[in-house]
Amino acid sequence: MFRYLGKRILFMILSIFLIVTATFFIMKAVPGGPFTSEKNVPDEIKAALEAKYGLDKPVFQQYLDYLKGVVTWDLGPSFTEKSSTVNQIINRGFPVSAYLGIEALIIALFGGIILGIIAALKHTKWPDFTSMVIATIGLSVPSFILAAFLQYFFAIKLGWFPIAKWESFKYTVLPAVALSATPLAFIARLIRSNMIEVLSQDYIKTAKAKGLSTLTTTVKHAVRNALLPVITYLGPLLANILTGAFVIERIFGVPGLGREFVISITNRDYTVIMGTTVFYSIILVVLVLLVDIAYTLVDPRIKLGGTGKE
Amino acid sequence: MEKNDTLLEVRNLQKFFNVGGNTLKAVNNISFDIKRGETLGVVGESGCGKSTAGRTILRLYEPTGGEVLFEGKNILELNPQEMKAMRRNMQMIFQDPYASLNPRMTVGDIIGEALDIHGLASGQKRKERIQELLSLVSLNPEHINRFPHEFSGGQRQRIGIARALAVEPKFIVCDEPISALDVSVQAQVVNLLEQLQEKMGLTYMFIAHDLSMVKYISDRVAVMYLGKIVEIAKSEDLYDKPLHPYTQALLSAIPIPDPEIERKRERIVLQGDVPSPLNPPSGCHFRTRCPKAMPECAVHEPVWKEIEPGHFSACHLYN
Amino acid sequence: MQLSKELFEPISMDLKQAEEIQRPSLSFWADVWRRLRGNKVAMISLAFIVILVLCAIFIPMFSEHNYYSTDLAGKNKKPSAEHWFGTDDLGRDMFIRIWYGARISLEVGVAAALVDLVIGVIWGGIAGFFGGKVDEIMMRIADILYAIPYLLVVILLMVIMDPGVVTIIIALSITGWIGMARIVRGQMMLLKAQEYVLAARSLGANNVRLIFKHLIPNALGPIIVTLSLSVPTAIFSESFLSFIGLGVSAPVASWGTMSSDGLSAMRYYPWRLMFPAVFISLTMLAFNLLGDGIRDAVDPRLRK
Amino acid sequence: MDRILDVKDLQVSFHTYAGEVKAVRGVNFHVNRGEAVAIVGESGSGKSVTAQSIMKLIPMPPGEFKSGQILFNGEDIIRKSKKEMEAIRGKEIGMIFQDPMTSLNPTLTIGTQIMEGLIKHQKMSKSAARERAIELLKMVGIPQPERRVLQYPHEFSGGMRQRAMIAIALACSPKLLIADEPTTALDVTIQAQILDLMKDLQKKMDTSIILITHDLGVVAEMCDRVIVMYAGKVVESGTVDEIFYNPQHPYTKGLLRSVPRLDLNKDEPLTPIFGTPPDLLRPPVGCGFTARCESAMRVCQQYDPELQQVGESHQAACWLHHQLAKERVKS
Amino acid sequence: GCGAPGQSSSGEQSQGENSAASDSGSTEKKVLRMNFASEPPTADPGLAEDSTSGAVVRATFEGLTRLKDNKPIESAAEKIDVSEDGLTYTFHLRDAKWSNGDPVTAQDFEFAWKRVLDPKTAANYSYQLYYIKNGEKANKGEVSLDEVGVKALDDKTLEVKLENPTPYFLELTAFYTYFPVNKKVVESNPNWANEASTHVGNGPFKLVEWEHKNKLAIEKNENYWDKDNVKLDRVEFSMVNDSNTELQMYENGELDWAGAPLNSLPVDVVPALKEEGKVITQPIAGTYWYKFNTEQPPFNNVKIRKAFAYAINRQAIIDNILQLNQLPALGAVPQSMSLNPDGYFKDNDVETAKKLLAEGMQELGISKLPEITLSYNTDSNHEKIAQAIQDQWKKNLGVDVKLANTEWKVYIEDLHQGKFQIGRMGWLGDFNDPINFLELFKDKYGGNNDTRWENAQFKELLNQSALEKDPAKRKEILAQAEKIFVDEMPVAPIYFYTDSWVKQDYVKGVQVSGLGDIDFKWADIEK
Ligand SMILES: Nc1ncnc2c1ncn2[C@@H]1O[C@H](COP(=O)(O)OP(=O)(O)OP(=O)(O)O)[C@@H](O)[C@H]1O
Ligand SMILES: Nc1ncnc2c1ncn2[C@@H]1O[C@H](COP(=O)(O)OP(=O)(O)OP(=O)(O)O)[C@@H](O)[C@H]1O
Ligand SMILES: [Mg+2]
Ligand SMILES: [Mg+2]
Repeated sequence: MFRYLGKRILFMILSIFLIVTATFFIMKAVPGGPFTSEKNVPDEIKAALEAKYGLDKPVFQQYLDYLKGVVTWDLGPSFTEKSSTVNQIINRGFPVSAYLGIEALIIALFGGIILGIIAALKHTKWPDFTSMVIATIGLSVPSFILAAFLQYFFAIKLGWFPIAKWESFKYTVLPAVALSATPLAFIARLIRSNMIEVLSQDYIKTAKAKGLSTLTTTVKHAVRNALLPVITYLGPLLANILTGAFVIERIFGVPGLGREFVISITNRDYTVIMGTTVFYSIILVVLVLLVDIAYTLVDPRIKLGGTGKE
Repeated sequence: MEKNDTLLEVRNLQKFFNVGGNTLKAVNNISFDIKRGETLGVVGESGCGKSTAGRTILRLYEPTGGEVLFEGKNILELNPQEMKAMRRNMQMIFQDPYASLNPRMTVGDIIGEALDIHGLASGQKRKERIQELLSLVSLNPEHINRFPHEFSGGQRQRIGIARALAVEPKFIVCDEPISALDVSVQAQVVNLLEQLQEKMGLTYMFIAHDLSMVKYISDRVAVMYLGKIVEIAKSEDLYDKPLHPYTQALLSAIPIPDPEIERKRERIVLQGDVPSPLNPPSGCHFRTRCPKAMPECAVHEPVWKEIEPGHFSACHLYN
Repeated sequence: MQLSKELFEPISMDLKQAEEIQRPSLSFWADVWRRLRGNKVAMISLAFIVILVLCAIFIPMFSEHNYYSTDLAGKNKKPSAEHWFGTDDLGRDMFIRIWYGARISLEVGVAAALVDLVIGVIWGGIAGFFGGKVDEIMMRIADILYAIPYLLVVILLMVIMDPGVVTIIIALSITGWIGMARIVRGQMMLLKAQEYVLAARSLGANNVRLIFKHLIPNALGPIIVTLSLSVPTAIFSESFLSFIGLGVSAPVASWGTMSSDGLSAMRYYPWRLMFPAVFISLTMLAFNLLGDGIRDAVDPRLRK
Repeated sequence: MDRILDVKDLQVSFHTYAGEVKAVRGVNFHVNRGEAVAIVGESGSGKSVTAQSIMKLIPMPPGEFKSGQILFNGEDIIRKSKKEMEAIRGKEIGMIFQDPMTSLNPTLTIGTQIMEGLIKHQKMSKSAARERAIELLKMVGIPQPERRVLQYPHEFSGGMRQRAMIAIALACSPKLLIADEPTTALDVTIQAQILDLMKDLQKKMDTSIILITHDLGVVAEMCDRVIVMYAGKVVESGTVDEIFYNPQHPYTKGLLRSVPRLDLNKDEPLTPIFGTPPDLLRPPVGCGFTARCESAMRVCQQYDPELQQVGESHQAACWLHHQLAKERVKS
Repeated sequence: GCGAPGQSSSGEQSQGENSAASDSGSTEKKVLRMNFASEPPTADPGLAEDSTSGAVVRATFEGLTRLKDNKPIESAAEKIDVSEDGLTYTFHLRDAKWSNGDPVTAQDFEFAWKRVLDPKTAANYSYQLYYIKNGEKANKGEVSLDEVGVKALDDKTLEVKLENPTPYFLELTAFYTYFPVNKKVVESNPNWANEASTHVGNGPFKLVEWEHKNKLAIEKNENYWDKDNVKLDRVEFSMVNDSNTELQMYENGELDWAGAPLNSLPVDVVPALKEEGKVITQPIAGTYWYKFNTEQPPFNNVKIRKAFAYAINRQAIIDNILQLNQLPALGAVPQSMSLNPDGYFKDNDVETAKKLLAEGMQELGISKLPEITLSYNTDSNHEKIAQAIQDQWKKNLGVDVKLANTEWKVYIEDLHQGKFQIGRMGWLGDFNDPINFLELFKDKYGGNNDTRWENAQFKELLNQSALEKDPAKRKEILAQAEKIFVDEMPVAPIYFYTDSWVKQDYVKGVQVSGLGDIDFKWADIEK
């Protein structure tokens, strides 16, 4: 168990290292730098700026410096936002994204599970069809269109929620709903197919043969087992959803990390690009590990490392 | 038929698997010979390593140790080219008539694949040969373009046999070829195998856990338990006078389709389950379930020896 | 019941007849097609897709309008007999632009799916087939690729390559195949332990033969399902790339570009958003539902 | 004798994409109190469908009861409501399935799975149910039951799981136990243990058993009476002795001849039944066995024979028992 | 977690109660609600280089002068003396205080300017101070900072020496790079400008709340010398990037202002807004143009360049695409500082264009134009204009032009490296003088030229203008230069920018300068 964890963590570190390395060099290969701007500044100023941020050093040296920064978790200053360091940007943006993400995740899980179960229990009947159409629409409508519609109907027409900004709970509802649409649809479909599969398993027959009611059978025996595969899906989903969704954050003016990530790339804000990438990959690998651990807690059949599971 | 010259010799064959960092000794030091034209039955409980042994002998698994001599040549030392040629000599028939035929290939392609791989026939000749093989296993040659799922279990098993026969092998490992079939059709396959053996002088290693069928078809029978062979004997000898307590228990456990006999029968019901092969008991692996276990059994591994002529066993009772 | 004596004459047993297969011969795919045909939703989706493709091919050929001619005075016109879907902000006919957009979106969708298919299947196939270290390394590479900021890679790509559909397709293929690779890998792991693979091996089949004759054909079901879902994913991603400004170059417009253009006009010229958005959504819906249908049709558990 | 179960003209169909599969086409049999009845027959002959019909566990759709009655203690199960069925399942009738690996829920402890029925039917408290679960595990011969109730199915071996399944099925002391191939997936030595256990429990608890199996050896060991099914119909039924020593239907005869006996000589070939059973999507007009039958007659192709008394408790459905056939054989 | 909205870490903000009060008692408090499209990158005037930071800095600092109705008026300076040769300015400061109570001194100005010029500061906009003697040299590290021509003669007197007589210097002193910073504060805390709590300014407002990425608020500065003229109590800025969302918030009454200069109005809604008579439009000093790569055929030929420029129907584009009363650009210098209000050529002069094209092609000795690509950076407006012009060129000249869009930074690099044929660019004036526009094209390899066009006469005229003290004569010289420029047509001007916005009727007095700078000093809410 500990050996397994140790190995996993070693792998995680290696992965993060490779991600950081690849990102760093791709970033350097992309034309335009943080100080490229419409109004071309004189070369001397540019040189001074580069010297200030250490960009005059050889690329490899910069890379080493950066790695050092990552290890000490000092990700450097932002190039475009002179008032912030990358650490501050992450510290500010992540809680917002995470708050929104968790809210969206809750909506997605509840909605998805309920839709999926209804669909599976009424397999091939109209409730199945209806839930799947709802779910598929969730997958079919691009999120920016969905967001615009939500704003239009719930904020402008009905006035139930504010259009944008990030102040109190009611400001979070629309973006969370918009953000949850895709995972909700995905979870609903996943649950449906798992449920259908689980419902055809022998142990469901066993449960029925014991005289358990349909409700008990569904809740206690079927849903539980149908949920297991959803957990595997949760790792990357959580990582994506927690680190923010650019389009949604932009449309709803949410000061989250997703916006940061995209804007930093268009600004070539090197330190922010690297910082957010490192942060994202850490979240990703850690969550994937946590999900694996959670899986072993929920599914008694699986032991950590016992089967050499990847 | 000459049954005295040895076709296949297995010496100290080992196959270990690595399971999550632990070593699983699926086949642990087994040795035996098979003579030309003979059928060696292999019985034992699920997981005791029968299939692994068969597959390792055919070098479908790379063995961990030991040697397999086919007509005196150690096949474990062959290079890929030689091995490919060697495969024409030795074939396998599988347990599951559903899983062993590629569902996306026609019967013709399944059987013809052997011809293609070894370049044995092509074009019209290929088709004729396939149809000949189909007839040989009493299938309708017109079914050459059908898909496996259109056949019943027994028919599929015959397709599997035709595939094995396509390369004209001398030796066939039959890995539980009838376990998955209905009783009523098992006899079809067994009869077919017998006929083919007669006609073509085939040598079989016949793996099964149905002891009555093994007895019926085999000349000699090997009994395996947890990766080891515990007893080998001529099949009548083994059934008449089993030496190893495990063999005795196994034989007594077979339900006999005769109510009279069943009513009178005394049986040895073994206690407990087969231990995990990952962590087998010390000494004699069987001692944990053995009704005749002695203190010594926990300490030493019993030695393999010929207790009666042609009747080998590994048990401390015969020391 | 009156039974005559003659009825009780023995008849000779014809072994061949007993062995005869009564059902008509159906290959796996014919069988799948038959089941799919029984699925109304999937068939409607398929019909929709076919009609869409035909329209995308033929309508632009025979239309009096074209997708690039601007008519600034006639901009933002409501749908009418002249312009069925109205006009856009440069006075171009939306109807014809939708069908040109369909070409782009479908091209992107199908081509990206095909590239995904090739890379994903080969990558996943090799990883799954060989397993062990090879698998470990290949899947780690996929994971890492997944975590590298996509946008950065896309920008780099746009620099290296000329803008256009091809670039978008390549951009989409950078990470799009990972899902496919995972699926194929899983399938390979499952299938390579199948006895028919072992059987082929015992006949002396080499790895190439095993992979391409035995494993991949048997993984085709899940592959096709994944494929039918990666078409909408590609269309979707293309619209995202367009939204953040990396789409095809004007005046060609994909549905994604058109709907993000129309977004700000939603309240005043709703048709400019509605048509492309509805087409994107319906197409995605159709591919998704078709994918579901195929999934049901190839699922062996439902086959019996 | 007192009949606990009486199945009359049961017909069950499945509606599939390819058409209607007539899985059970008019099955008649009964089970007496305290008796062990075997149902044997080829794969696909409708054994499991019959068994699951008794529990009303056939999924509907695609399944459908076409006609017939299943009288359990004189009451027709087919007419029972969902609620009434829930009260019967597990309490009056217990069931064991073939594959012990898949018929236990992998995410619940063995204890919980045994307790569920007890809590539902006997209105036991949780702790009482746990006590009883431990007792049951002990009864089916699982060592250290206190520890085992807390374990999950994957921590059990196949034989132990099947024992646990038996414990679940017998938890509420049902009057009838349906065992659908309870030992097929097990090794011979484990099979012997389980059969021993079942015989033992049957005596102790005085349950009636319906044992479904392929294995004629198991039948000979366990059962009082045998019902032979073929292509969705009962073709012969009788006591074990009648069936084994005096089979009346060609199918039964073939079945018995195709299994090797330990005393059989290697030189005598086995006698298989050739051919395959009919496709139940297109059930044959006459007797389903005609195409594979050595003594087939013209009538067999046109009319389906009905079950007919051929001995005291012995019935067979074969035209050979028709007066005219007998006359022909004589002459 | 702390990400929960509403739980902003406002503990450090002393004005927390104030803002709460302003929500409830809005009858007394005058609060203006604005939106920034994005987080202001900085609140430090020396480092500011964009309009968002500019808005914050202009509200929280006070330069020597401040623009009112586009004229510089004395602000921190009470009196300004200019020497005869126009090279020495002496500023007499009025008694004023920083928001923390410190007096504003001439040393603060000297410190601030030298800080900007210090290469170690690496201020992007340091070139704004190159008009000061030795400013450029000091910034490039060629001379020491002590030699820069700015000096505090005493606490209240600042003497500035210039390189050249610069007629627009007073205007420059209203620009934020020339703003003072509190020397003590800056020296004691290098991060002083990052948070509201440590930010110190001398402007009409002080920074009271800065929840990064989410909102920023300024409140009236009680220490401001002219506080009686400051009517607003508070300005709140949200940070919603999406201009559609912004407008919707405005329409929902959540904002008092939407559109320029802090963001833009979504074009599609403009007609409707205009119909309601709500849109306010004001020209600003900026030109939108297409640059030709004059080193590559066919645009190495003047006639072909002209042909392309003449064949554009600017008015149609303005009326139908831009829709915000922009002016067709028929010269390089925007209207607000125009040298020739009538322009140098005719809009949509198709006939001439055709003729010129034919002639040009003949001169080049070609019968068919090579493939031509029009590049622009990815943006829906640029794209629309490009498509319209593409179609116009096709219809008017029969030329097929390919469009290519690229991501912004890549685009700039390409343009600066001459990897283009026709490329879109815009120039927004830094200060209100034509030289700012003409200077761009002075040197072939000048940082912002891109066209690789150079003209000796043009260059000479610009040099002359720098030495010319008489404004009228200088204007004359510059007009000559512009004429040469337009004759040579290295760029095809398209239109002059305007700023357009909508605001609630009760918002009064917000100044938007000719450069598009927003100033809240005189703003008021009259409900
Ligand atoms: N590829 C493999 N990797 C790891 N372990 C394996 C592998 N193949 C077989 N084993 C293990 O080796 C042991 C012997 O397996 P094998 O299949 O040879 O048994 P068997 O006697 O054929 O059983 P059965 O009667 O069930 O077919 C088992 O414990 C099995 O789990
Ligand atoms: N859910 C179902 N849908 C469609 N057909 C079914 C279904 N369940 C059973 N059948 C069909 O009913 C027939 C009888 O099946 P049943 O399971 O009763 O056979 P069996 O005698 O138990 O066979 P086995 O020995 O293989 O278990 C078969 O042809 C089978 O295909
Ligand atoms: Mg095996
Ligand atoms: Mg069954």
